[in-house]
Amino acid sequence: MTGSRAPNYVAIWVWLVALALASLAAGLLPGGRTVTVAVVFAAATVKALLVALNYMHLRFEPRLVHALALVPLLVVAVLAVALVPDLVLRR
Amino acid sequence: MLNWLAWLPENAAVGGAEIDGLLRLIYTLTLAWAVLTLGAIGFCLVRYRRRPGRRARYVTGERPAEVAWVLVPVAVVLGLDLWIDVRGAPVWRRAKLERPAAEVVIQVTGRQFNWEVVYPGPDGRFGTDDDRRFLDEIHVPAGVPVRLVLDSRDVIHSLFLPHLRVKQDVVPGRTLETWFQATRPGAYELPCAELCGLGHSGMKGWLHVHPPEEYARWVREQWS
Amino acid sequence: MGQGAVVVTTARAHGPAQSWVSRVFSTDHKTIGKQYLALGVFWAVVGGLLAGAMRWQLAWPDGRVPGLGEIGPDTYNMLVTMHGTIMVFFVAMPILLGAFGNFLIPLMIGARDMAFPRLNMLSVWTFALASLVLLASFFVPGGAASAGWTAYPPLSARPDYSGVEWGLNLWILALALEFASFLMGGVNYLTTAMALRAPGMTFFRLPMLVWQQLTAATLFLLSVGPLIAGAVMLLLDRTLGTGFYAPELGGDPLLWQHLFWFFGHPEVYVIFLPALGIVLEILPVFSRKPLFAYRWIVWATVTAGALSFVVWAHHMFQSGMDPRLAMPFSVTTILISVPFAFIVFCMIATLWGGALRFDPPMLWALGFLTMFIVGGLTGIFNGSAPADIYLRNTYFVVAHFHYTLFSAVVFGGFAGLYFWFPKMFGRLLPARLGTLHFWLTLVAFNVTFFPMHHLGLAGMVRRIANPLQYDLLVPYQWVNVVATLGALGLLGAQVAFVAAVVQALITGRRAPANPWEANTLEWAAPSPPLHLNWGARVPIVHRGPYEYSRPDQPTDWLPQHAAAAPAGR
Amino acid sequence: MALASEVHALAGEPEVLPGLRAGKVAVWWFLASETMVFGGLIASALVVRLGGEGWHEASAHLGVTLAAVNTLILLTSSLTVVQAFAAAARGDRASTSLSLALTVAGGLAFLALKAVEYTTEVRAGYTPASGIFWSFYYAMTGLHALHVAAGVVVNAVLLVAGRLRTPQRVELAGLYWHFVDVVWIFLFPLLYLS
Repeated sequence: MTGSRAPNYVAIWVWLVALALASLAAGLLPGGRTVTVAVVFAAATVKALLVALNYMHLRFEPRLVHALALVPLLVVAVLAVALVPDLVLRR
Repeated sequence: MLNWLAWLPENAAVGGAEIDGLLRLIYTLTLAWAVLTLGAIGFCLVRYRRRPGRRARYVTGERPAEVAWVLVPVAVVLGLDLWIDVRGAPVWRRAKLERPAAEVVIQVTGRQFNWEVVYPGPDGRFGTDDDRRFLDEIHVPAGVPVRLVLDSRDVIHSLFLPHLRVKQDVVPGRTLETWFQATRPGAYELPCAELCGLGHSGMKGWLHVHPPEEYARWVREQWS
Repeated sequence: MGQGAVVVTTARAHGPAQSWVSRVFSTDHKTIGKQYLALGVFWAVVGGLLAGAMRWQLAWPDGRVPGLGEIGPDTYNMLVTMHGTIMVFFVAMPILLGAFGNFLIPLMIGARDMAFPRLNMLSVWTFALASLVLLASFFVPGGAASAGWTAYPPLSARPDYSGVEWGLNLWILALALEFASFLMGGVNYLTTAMALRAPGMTFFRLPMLVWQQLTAATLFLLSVGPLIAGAVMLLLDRTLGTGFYAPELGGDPLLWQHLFWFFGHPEVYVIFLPALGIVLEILPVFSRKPLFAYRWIVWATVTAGALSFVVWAHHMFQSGMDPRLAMPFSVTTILISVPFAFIVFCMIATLWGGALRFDPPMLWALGFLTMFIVGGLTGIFNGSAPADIYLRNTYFVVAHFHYTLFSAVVFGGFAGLYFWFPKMFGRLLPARLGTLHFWLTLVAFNVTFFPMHHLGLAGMVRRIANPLQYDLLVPYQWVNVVATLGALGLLGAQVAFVAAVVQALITGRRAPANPWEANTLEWAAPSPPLHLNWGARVPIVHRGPYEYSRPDQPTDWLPQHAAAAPAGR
Repeated sequence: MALASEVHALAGEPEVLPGLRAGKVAVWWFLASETMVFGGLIASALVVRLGGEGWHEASAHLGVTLAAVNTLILLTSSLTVVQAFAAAARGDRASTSLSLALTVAGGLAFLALKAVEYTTEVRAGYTPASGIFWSFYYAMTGLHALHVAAGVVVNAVLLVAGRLRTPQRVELAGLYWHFVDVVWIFLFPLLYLS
């Protein structure tokens, strides 16, 4: 591991479990489904970032690895947006 | 051999002239570019053949002055291409985005290997008992916009009217539309333009364009 | 940068005295390249014969196709589907990416082998397995796939619609294996080109072919995923009755078209760029002149690669897609023609002021250049949405993609074969036979495909087995006959190539290390290169690959590894 | 000139950049292609869901508890696999084996719960052909389960690998395992919680 200050894995784990439980409880929040969906996917994104940056050591990797991790997500986003007119709006 | 546009079936629709004009514009530009580039290559092949004692020029093309020789024609290519799109946008809008008010509306449904044609009948509504059904034949009056409501029962087919420059895929689960306004009476072939299985080859119908009075007589006959 | 004396563990390294096992199951990138070449050539013969049968049927619809007898429309659909699938996935990819990429990248960057030799071997054997599965799909009950190489659902999503059950299931499996194989190859190209370059081989001293292969591998990596997802969904629709593409179950047939063409368009660049790389390597050697604007071409290639992800819907203008999407995709399609126009003009600028020699590799490279210009220009017709209203799914489109893809695979591929045959097999190909092969192929190619523009404009629709069923095509049946004669001539012309290879391997003169006096590193190795390429020490690189006709040099070439000259860039 | 020795000692794995081993680039390249596959599948599911209806109602028939337990299992096995790597980096073979064993156990538990879940759903009459939600549910969780199974095999091989088990290989197996966890992090809310 290049970085000497390895992340505290157990602390990260605690956060992950907390966020998972929070997502489960999101259903009880007032404000109906849109709030629940927002909270649930926000929690998922944070969990994914925690795993990627700390457990997958992305924080310590050079830009090439960041590109290999990030570019596919952008390309998928392009595809998803372009699918909207036909699949979602269904003219 | 080189006059490509002469091979197009004679246009018989109002929108067709615009599409032919666009094809002619693109044809002229691309032919010019072909002559220029192939000519330049031909010139180089003759002029710069290897001759003993004469060395090639050491030109790397890294200096801006050298690259300009290439960037200028590229800019021209970009400009002409964008011009084609500028000329093409209204043609596309009229053909695919605008829906002219048409008093003749016909339902055409593709199925494995025929075109089912349904006329609404005098009450103007589909699904009523005065509808009339035909197979592989559409009758329309000349000089009047006609709207086709397109659907498919099984796989993707594609309604293609070469003489009227009309093509629109029909997709099961999606009600799509297209329109045309025929100018010349006659019988025009209607091939299916999307691979739809065993019977794709030979899956075709006929569009019969009648002069208005002859169409009126046909309507009376069908619904008398 | 790569360490000078890095040597690579090869599980079963083979030297002079080697059993056939270690030769077949070799992890040597040169052997793997030749294995890809052999598989690609096998499939080229099969694909070519299928095309011959199609053309025979189109010219004489009521006649008997030699070898197949009377063929019905279902058989014809199978021929169309398998011809397209084989030529794109089992001829173009293995030869242009697998053979040339594997053989040349390590040699051109001064490495001893790929970064992952075992993974490289796994990739060629996965491709061999894919070939077996595709071959098997011809002999299963119901015959091979017949829903087009694009396999649009619902036709492909329900066995009863196309009448083919196991043939199409195996077709999907074969493609999945082929994708896996080229993903494994792609990672090898990238890591090798970054990690194992010889000392002094900076990125901007890499030969252009390496840049093109890397871009192609990256395009493939980023574009194939969604189609794999689509293929999983299609296989589930066909076998478990799921409803991804079945409107009555809530699915949507257009979803497949988007996923397919999102992959499909980058895919045609994955095929085209390696061929372009070959020709960009050959033009400077036979013009004895530097490649014009090397760095600009690198950036143009990368730009075209990026743009290739936002043009796919020009395949779907009339497919029922939202018509408001058509104009943006028309514009992006126009934009992507700009970097390729730039590269074409740079190729012409390379010829200008050169000292041109017309050996077979140069002839094929010029064939590629001229035929691609025609193909690229007809692309402008199809890129304009309103023009596509008429041209979609007509033979005009068939003519277009043969002038682009066929010119890439055949003219680019033969240019590479004639150029590197001495290096690969240690023998010189006879120049006269090579030249004859070129002119026969060029003429037959144009006789076959140029008239298809006219057939398309006349309204001939794609994938029909019998043009005489259409009254508007009956007067043009003679054009179909001409195209068929051209196609038969095209098949016949390849006999000249077989003769050239046989003569070279049996009686041909042994090839020197550098028969063409070229600068790139692979010509510094013996022909054919020894195992691990470079003997004791890896070459040291002092300059770029295209230092031809430098005024301050006695000879008109200056190899990258030659030390004597004043330090170039 | 024939080379003297046939097998050449590997003078260290080639490095793509200073400190960046080619093996790690290869795994990230593989994860990029997997991101495209799952990305394509999830993007398709999202747009079809937004364009259709009945998705939320159909998802109500899923058992959230089992899936929630599975989420915790995968999160925990992400922890154990990164601890395995830390132990391997320290050269502590014993705790590396222990952590790897826990990871394999976590993977197997996930698959077991998934099998239970599938059987209850199928017995309740919900098969892949029961509608568009179920088609995507079985496709996405099925493909994910296959990847979990593959990960279990990889981790198990490393567990028993002996001297083949280097810190680098443990890290690379961990990268793949974390990716499988991240995919589930998004599948769980998409299918069960919204």
